[in-house]
Amino acid sequence: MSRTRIAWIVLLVLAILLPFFFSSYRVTQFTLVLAYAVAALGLNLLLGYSGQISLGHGAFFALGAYVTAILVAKSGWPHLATIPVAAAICAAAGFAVGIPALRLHGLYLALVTLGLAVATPQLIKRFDGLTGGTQGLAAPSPSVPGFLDFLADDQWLYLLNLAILVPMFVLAAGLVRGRVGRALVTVRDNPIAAKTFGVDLAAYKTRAFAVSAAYAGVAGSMFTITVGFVAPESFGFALSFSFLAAVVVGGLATVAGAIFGALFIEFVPVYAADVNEALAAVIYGGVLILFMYVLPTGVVGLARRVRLRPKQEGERDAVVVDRGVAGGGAGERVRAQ
Amino acid sequence: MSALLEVEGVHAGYGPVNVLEDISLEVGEGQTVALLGANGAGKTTTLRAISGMLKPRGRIRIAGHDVTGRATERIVKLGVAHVPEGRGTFAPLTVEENLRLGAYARRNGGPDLERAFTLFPRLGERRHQRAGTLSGGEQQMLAIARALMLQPRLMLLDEPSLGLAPNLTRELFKVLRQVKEDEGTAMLVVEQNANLVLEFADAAHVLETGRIVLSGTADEVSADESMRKAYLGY
Amino acid sequence: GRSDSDGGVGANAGGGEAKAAPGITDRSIKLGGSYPFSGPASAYASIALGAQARFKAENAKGGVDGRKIEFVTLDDAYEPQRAITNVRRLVEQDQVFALFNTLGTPNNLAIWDYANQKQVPHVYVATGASAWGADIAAHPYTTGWQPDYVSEATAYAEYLKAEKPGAKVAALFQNDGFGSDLLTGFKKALEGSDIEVIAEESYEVTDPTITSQMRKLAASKADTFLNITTPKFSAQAIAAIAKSDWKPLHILNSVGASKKLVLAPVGLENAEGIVSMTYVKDPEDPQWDSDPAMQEYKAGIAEHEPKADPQDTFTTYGWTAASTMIEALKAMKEPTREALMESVRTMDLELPMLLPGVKVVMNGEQDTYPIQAVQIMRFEDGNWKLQGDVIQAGGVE
Amino acid sequence: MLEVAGLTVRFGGLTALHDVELTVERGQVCGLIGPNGAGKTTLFNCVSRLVEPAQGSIRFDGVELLDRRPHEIAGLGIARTFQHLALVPSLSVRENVMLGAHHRGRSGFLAAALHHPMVRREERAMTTDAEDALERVGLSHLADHPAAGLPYGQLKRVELARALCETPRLLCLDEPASGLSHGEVAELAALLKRLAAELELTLLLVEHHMALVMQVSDQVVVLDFGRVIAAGPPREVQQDARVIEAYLGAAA
Amino acid sequence: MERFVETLIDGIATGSIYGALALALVLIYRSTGIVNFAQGELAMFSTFIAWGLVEAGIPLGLAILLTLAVSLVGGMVIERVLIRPVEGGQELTLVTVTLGLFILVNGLARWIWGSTNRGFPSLFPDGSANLVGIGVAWESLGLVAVLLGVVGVLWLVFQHTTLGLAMRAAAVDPAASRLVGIPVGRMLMLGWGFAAVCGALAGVLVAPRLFLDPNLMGPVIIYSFAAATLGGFDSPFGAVLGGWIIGVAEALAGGYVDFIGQDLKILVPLGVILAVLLIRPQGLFGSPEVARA
Ligand SMILES: Nc1ncnc2c1ncn2[C@@H]1O[C@H](COP(=O)(O)OP(=O)(O)OP(=O)(O)O)[C@@H](O)[C@H]1O
Ligand SMILES: Nc1ncnc2c1ncn2[C@@H]1O[C@H](COP(=O)(O)OP(=O)(O)OP(=O)(O)O)[C@@H](O)[C@H]1O
Ligand SMILES: [Mg+2]
Ligand SMILES: [Mg+2]
Repeated sequence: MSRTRIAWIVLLVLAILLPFFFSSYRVTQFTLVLAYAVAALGLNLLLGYSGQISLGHGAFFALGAYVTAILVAKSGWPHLATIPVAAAICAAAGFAVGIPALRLHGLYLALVTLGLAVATPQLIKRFDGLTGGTQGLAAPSPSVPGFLDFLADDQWLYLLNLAILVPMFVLAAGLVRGRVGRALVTVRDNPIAAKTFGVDLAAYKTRAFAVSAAYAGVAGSMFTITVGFVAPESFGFALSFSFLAAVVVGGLATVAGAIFGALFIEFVPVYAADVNEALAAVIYGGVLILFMYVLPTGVVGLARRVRLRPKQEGERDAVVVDRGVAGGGAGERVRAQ
Repeated sequence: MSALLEVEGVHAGYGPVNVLEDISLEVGEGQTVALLGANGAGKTTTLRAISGMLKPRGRIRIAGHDVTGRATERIVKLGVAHVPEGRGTFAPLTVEENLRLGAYARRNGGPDLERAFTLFPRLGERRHQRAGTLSGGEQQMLAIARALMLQPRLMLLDEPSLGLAPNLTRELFKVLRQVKEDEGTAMLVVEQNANLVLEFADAAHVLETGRIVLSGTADEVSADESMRKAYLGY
Repeated sequence: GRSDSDGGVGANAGGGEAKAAPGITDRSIKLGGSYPFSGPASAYASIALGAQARFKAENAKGGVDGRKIEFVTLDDAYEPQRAITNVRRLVEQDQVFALFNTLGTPNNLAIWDYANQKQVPHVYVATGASAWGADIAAHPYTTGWQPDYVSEATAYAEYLKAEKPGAKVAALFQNDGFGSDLLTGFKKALEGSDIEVIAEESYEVTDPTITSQMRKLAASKADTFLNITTPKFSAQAIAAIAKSDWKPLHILNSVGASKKLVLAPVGLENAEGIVSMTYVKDPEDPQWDSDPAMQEYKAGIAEHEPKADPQDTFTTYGWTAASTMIEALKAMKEPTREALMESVRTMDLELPMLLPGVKVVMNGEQDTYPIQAVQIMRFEDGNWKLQGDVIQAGGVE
Repeated sequence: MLEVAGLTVRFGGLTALHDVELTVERGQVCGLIGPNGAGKTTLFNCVSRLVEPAQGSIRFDGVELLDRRPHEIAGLGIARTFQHLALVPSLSVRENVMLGAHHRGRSGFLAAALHHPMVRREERAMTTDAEDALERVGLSHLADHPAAGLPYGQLKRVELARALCETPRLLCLDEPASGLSHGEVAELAALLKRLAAELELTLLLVEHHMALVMQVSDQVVVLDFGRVIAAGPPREVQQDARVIEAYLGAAA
Repeated sequence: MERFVETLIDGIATGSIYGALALALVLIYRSTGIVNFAQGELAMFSTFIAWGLVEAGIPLGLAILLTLAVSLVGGMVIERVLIRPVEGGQELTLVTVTLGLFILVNGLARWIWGSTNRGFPSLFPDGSANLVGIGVAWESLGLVAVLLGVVGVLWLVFQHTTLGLAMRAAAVDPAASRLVGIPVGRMLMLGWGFAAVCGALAGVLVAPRLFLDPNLMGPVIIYSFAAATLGGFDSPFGAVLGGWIIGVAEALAGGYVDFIGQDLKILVPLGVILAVLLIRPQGLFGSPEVARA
């Protein structure tokens, strides 16, 4: 068994044990972390691998959350059964967004998708017949099934979400390895050349969008399952920014990074408020900035560097010099890792 | 007494990887020195160390100033123009803008675009085209022309003939010779076309895996047996 | 599983044995609230400061029956899911005795099922939605505090019926629960009268300006303008009217009626004639300058929360709500959550910071809304002037 | 095998290719030379479908390439290298070469996500192919090195290996010898000849290194200002007055 | 008809607000190559400084000049202290730093000045000018005039001075810029400084209309992003024009199309942008990306 696989298994065991060692409130936070981790993972598949930036993932997250809430609250579906529906609807929506996205690059794409995030709360309010509008929609969390009645509510929700998260990570890990993963990275770093190797750029980009949106949708479902209540205020555009921060903090183009990123965006603001309520935002912002100084390539980026070679002076120069040496055949801005 | 460029016992590399081992060389005022060597020998790295793109250990002096570890832009201010390997032109900017930037650090006089266009008429035709859309050879011309805009005291040329057509390559060396004669510009040239460069250079050094293995006047180096086989082809 | 030390407290309490609930000892009472200290709604954070000052002032006087009140506040940035984690934390980790005055309609909707399931008092929530008294059977632990928006709307409707029969109203409202509660309440109260709403425009809190809405409303030529907005937009609307030729009777909802936050920034001269309502004493009204309650309030803020602005009506709001809480705690027969709910639900109280004639009245299942009396006021000569009598606006049946 | 007819490319007001005719026979090595900016790379870009010509046709084995989409070209058996390198810096040399085999894979997003056994099978096959290709260009020892940070000459060979890994029938090389020393060019010439023979490749070679072109080409086509000004066996072309004037220079 | 023209004027006035901040965004993009999410918050902070100076009794004009100077220095200091350490790394690391800065500056302003609304005096006289029978507020006219002035200056600087060229070069390719002797760090500092000045100007121009609180620019910046995107992220004139188009489109949609109404009118600029970008991916006046094999 490879070292990484052992690490993953240890991590999983720890994750399963976690709710038995923390207070219910903490466990609820961790449960939200699981949802955010899936969303960040989805965004990372898009951003880190295929190189398309989206500041609108909050919208897909909201879509997934509402699909679950509506099906549960209005049609009485079991929670888990709504997840594939949320994934499918979001994948379709992601695909639809992915098509115009083909024409857009970098910043332009980012800001158009930001528009999605901004419009989301308004759209929720507009369709209030379905969504409950500004009143929100209560979709009570699933209760502990009889055969697991030794679990407390929060523990059950946590484990349920963990059970959703694990396959999502396994799927993502498969996706980014091998042929598809390499093609995605090439689409990101050298799209023009990618075509000549037989990579169907349009197909890869739109599919990456669809997959990524589906992840965000599943994460939204997890959110509803955890919180039991959805309202437009939960899905402002700040959420999309949080996801972006989670991806960068965790490390671009990594799978494990999503977990660290999600931990960061859930816990740091809360701890910041504990330190000083009035200065919470100042502390949070400051920590985020500091974090970028210390780990500019994210948590996993650091781990990789440590494993590959010790960091030394002069590395920054190497990064700069790399440009134009091996990159840029297509005139794209490329920065090597 | 002191040469324009003095490199003494320089070590340099990328991160933990050391590439150059104890390199020492000199380029006198108005002198032309060729740097030869196989693929990956460290020629590019040497030039990068001199122009401050890498932080070297050892000592590098330019016109009497110790520039070891100095920032590139400050080294350029001393009149050092580096034509980097590959491109290095500003892709979204036009040919003309690229050339004007070449004169950014020049102390006397404004940019003299017409001279560049006389040296490379093709660039004149492409004046308002964006550099990124030029053909490979045209970009190479632009890189060289841009370096000349500085009216440098010392030019570091990394494979200047790369991608140039044969007639242009010859033309290029004519131009360089003329610049050297008219303006007394010193040059350190990395070049695979050893025949041409040795004809043109005063002295030469041969690098192998980061060390200088052979130094001498151009004639001495041309006469070396192993040298002839590997680089000159006769 | 882990045994929830706090779960099921309500179940084995009651029954006369004075088993203390979590968060309350002989020396202390712990309360918790979740507020938007950051984010777009952070102007409301002064409510928390006002309440905090009131509790500290009470503690300085020895506390409630010797119990010092500790009020734990957490930031939710006005996001429901953070309100949920906050409340879980307050209940389970900080072990508060009761949740007091948590702010925001969606946030309270997000937590009220949890609070009631855990049987934690969830009282005097800082929102005027009418939901808080409408469903006492399913949510016996939740109560509102301020006059709900429907009651407020009713008061304006009554005022118009009396003062301006046949009025044609143009309404600007915030597109959320607050705005729609007020507007629908208003229209409902007008039913059968000859007053009509002839134009309505909504805006989003995320809109930068309301210029085009105001332009459309002005074009309606209505003679009355009902301004259902939060402070920033209230100010923009007043400014827009001041610059236009449209001079309707301006009814401004109480959220936006702060002299300090809204009227002064626009220029008091532009606020002449605006009508609004209130139920607390206005800290800027000179008529209360020598009122002992007002003096105590100002001194209390200055001493205990100097960062808070006593002129800020939100501060007054928090202070007064906290006073209500203190009275409820005092009236508690035993230190249990049930006893608190009982004292909250049977209350008939005059508070010195409320306008004379405005009382906090709750009566089991008959009356589930604490404050429903309000008084119309009009802005004249640089100050709010109370008009007529206190209106009992039992808006919601 | 490759027939280019009436090919015209315009960039704004500039005509980069002008009614170009060119035929490459199966198994032939065709040198394509011409001064800088003559349109050589542009011709390659037309073949790869990266540039849309204004008119003309390009037939490969009877298939009209201009009817195909860019990503289908590799599958038809055409591979190319780039004048300015098009490697992915964050991938290792081996992975870069495996990109060449991409078009042979069938597994898509779903199979990859589900860890379908087919994925592993394909992956193994691609690894073998890539290692073969690296072996051929003599870079096996660098397989695990990241592409970033290799010297220029070696990167060019990685490009070549990747193109080989596409198992092409037509290989288009854009200045493979640039940046190589004299001895290395000789090695390259030998390598190209060997590859052409062993893999039954048809080669289209853009190069400014005349010795190489003369040594390996069966036919040489000369472009100038987007027009074909000469075509024929190397010796003849070398003597052509217009070629000497436009390209080789008087002192050739 | 008159109402139509009035709606149009409303749109332009509102659009000028978007355009003002969009200018700052464009400026920083042009001179550093990134998008600065904190731009709006920095502008808000500057406006508070101006407010503080006015409160302290300094005449408005002088207060604004002082604020612009402070902003210039402040922007440069921020670049030097906060941005420089991650310069040269992944672009997204930098973008994330600006996100952190956004949160930090907003929190800081809240902490110092609280969340209350404040009035801000206008540079322009009250009342309106009569333009062909329609009253246009002096304030709107002034805003438009100042904007056009700033655009003119920026255009001159970027197109016709070596400094402007060097700033663009530094944004495009820092390594190559050093090789021609451009002190990249100093250019980036200047870029941040100029952008902060532009932002401060936007702040003091719009605060009289929007009222000043720490949330002053939160809603505006979204529309400013839209304006800059529409106009082309490297064109100052495009940013202003983009602002106008969006302001007008929004006003017309909110005013005339009933299905859309006020609550969904945010979709209108989005639709306009998407439509434009699908035809011109670089925006109306942006320069296309350079990509060739
Ligand atoms: N950016 C980089 N990061 C890491 N290592 C590098 C980098 N650039 C070059 N190297 C290493 O430094 C060594 C010398 O490379 P350099 O580019 O100086 O050689 P060169 O003599 O110029 O070769 P060529 O003729 O191919 O240009 C090589 O072994 C290469 O692997
Ligand atoms: N996208 C483009 N936009 C404008 N002009 C272009 C574009 N691409 C190529 N050109 C022009 O077309 C001409 C042909 O370019 P091409 O790259 O084909 O030349 P080449 O023959 O490969 O030259 P070299 O030997 O220098 O590589 C050049 O003059 C170039 O400037
Ligand atoms: Mg080199
Ligand atoms: Mg070419």
